[in-house]
Amino acid sequence: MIITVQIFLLMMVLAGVGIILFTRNIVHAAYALCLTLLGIAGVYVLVMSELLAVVQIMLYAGGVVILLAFGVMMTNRLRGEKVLSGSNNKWIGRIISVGVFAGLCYLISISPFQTTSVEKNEDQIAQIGVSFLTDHIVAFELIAFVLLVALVGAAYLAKNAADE
Amino acid sequence: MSYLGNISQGIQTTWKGMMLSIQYFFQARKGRKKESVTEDNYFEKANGTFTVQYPHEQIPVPDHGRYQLHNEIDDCIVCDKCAKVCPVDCIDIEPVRSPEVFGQTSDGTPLRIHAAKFDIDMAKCCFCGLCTVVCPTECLTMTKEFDFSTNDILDHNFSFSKMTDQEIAEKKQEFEDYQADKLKAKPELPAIKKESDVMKKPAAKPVFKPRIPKKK
Amino acid sequence: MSEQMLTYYLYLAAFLFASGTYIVLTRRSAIFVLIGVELMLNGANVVLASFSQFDPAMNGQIFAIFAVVLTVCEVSIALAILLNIYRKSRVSNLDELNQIGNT
Amino acid sequence: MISFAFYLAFLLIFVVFAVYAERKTAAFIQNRLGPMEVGPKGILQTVADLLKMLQKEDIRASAVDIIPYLLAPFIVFAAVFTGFAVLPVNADLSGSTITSGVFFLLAIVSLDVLGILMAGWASNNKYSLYGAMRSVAQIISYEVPLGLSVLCVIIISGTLDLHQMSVLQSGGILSWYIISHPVLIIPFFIFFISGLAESNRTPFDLPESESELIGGYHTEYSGFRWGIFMLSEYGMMLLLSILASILFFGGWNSPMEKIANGPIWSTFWLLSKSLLLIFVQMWVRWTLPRLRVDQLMSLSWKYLTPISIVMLFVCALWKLWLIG
Repeated sequence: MIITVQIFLLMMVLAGVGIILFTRNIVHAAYALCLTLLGIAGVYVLVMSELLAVVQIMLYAGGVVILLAFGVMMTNRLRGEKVLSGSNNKWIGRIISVGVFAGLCYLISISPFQTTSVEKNEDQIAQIGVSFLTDHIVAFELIAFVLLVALVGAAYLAKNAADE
Repeated sequence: MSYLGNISQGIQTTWKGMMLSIQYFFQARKGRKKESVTEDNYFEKANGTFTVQYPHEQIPVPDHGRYQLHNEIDDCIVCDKCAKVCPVDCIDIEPVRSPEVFGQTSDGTPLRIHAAKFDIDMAKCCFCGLCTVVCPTECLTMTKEFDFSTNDILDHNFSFSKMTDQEIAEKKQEFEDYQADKLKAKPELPAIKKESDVMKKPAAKPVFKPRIPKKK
Repeated sequence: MSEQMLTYYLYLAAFLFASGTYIVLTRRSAIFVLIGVELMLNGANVVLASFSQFDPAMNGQIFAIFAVVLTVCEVSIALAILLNIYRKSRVSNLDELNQIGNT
Repeated sequence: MISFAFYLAFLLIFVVFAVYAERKTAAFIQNRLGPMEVGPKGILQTVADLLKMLQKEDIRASAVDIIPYLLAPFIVFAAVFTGFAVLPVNADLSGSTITSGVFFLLAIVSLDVLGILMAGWASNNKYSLYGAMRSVAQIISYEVPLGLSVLCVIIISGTLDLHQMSVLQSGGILSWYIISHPVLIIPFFIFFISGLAESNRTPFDLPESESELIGGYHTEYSGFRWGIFMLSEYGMMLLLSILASILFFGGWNSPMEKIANGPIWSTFWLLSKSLLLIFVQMWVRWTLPRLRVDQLMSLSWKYLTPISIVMLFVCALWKLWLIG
């Protein structure tokens, strides 16, 4: 049962990444990114990070939709312009990325990971909530502040753009 | 307007609108009565559903409604007045004269002309009712019948003549024979001078050329 | 969960990271570059989450949640800046952005 | 799995009769009779429409972006229908048992805007694209007050699981949250208004406003694919109504404490509560006129969001001092 789910999620992620790698169409790439992110959310569920999976769906779906909307706006589909975009430095990029992948795989394969079995935590969300407000309170408050600043900043930047 | 004032106004107006529409929703239990336009309260029935399920039920039509034309062909003296007055020429009459009076209409007018063809094309009719006004025997009337839609536009041409082709030919022949008899009986009248000889040549055209002032 | 399974997830994370690198390095459009950055961050998050399952305090998952929230902030700000640039100079490809000022 | 099958069958039957109910409600509010011809009192009119729709040709304009165009209706429907996975049906059928129930629901339902944007963009039609862009702006804006008003209930109940939330409200009408915790009345109205906006219903139907955008994002769709969009819209209505009745009106609990409590009765109570809310949605639709775009945004950001933040604070205080 679980192997089916794993293969399905792997196919989702690979298909998404494959489309992003090979398409020239920005909007298609954004849809493929969404597919990839949903697949990764499934992976999070498989590694017992349910809350992270839901956060991933909620925030990234919203984020990707905004990305799409901006992509459409910036490429001016309404005026009939193309939404295609090219690439350059292809060979250097290929060499570097394949090198990165090979290096990471090598490191993973030689690393001696020790896994311990932890019993499944039933009330994971409550525990995360408690640790947000105890162990990670500084990070939590900082994130809240950064979110506020980002909101105000994005609104301000977009307002300036609209005045133009 | 203040912020809280906006909110309270929004709530109040929404509430008012919602209450108004739910009243109509419950009033829909009552249906409209099938009353004629002549009833006194005809225009005061905004409450309850207003729909008339037309083919199944109808509002009564007043007796003097101006809808489909009907010709009572037995009373028609084929005077052609209706065809002449019709503004859209929707009446097509082909008369066949008869040698003698062959009947009487219901109001006592003698019948002298057969109607070989009395077609009213309701597709052209503009429902003005002038033909019914001029009809001397009041045989041409407008009826209450308003639903005469058809699949073929030619079906809108109503034919009122009852005569068959054979009868028409017979009557025509009869009248021609009568004319021939008449001609034989009377000596031929002297021919009238032809009109073209009488007519003068038209006067010369006025020679006038409007002058166009030159532009400076 | 065995070590074998864990390494599979890590390979997946490595693949995501490498593809993100390729997209960031080669694509000309700014939006594509943002997509690549997202892929790289997701690779990192997969690593964090897959290690977090062996941690009773779930620090990895909490860190990944913070990372996701920060990424969304980053994307929104980046897109607002890109929109500003595009409105000003009609350029959405990064290699054409070679001027400072209003031209 | 059983709740999934139940909701799929129920959704399909519901849509057939909801369209009929919508038309009849509209007709009665407007002093008309509505559909009367097919079947007794026109009750089979939707069935006839459905049959007509299934036989229609699947028209694809030549300039569409074909793969997103074909996929979009199914993405919208999948996003909406996945939300049903976590809804409980009655005390024994609890739906999918994930601990982050209502959070998951809100997250997955917000994906339907992706399908709408896909449809609007792929149609290659400026009306569709305008509709889709409006839809994105609207749904993202109204998710904020929606989420905050749900958060008020979560603070009071202390759980994200919808089944658990229903269990907590058992015991007669007095223990329903909206009555036992009157502080939730304002969050309920905020939830309802935002829910209307989320499901693109009048007065927030700018994405598909017929009179301006000739149908918005589904202008270019016909036949079965268009039907899927309609199905998703009604599915969204049903989803939000069931969610509202679980969050605020006790879910599958009977109004009387001891009477009518069996599994069938529970299902009946849940569905009748949500169908009543759906009637209110239809009633609103045929009463209020459509908002302007700027009014839509100011309603969300200037009114609903601040009020829901204040209510969140009030609910937290209520929880601290009165419940403890």
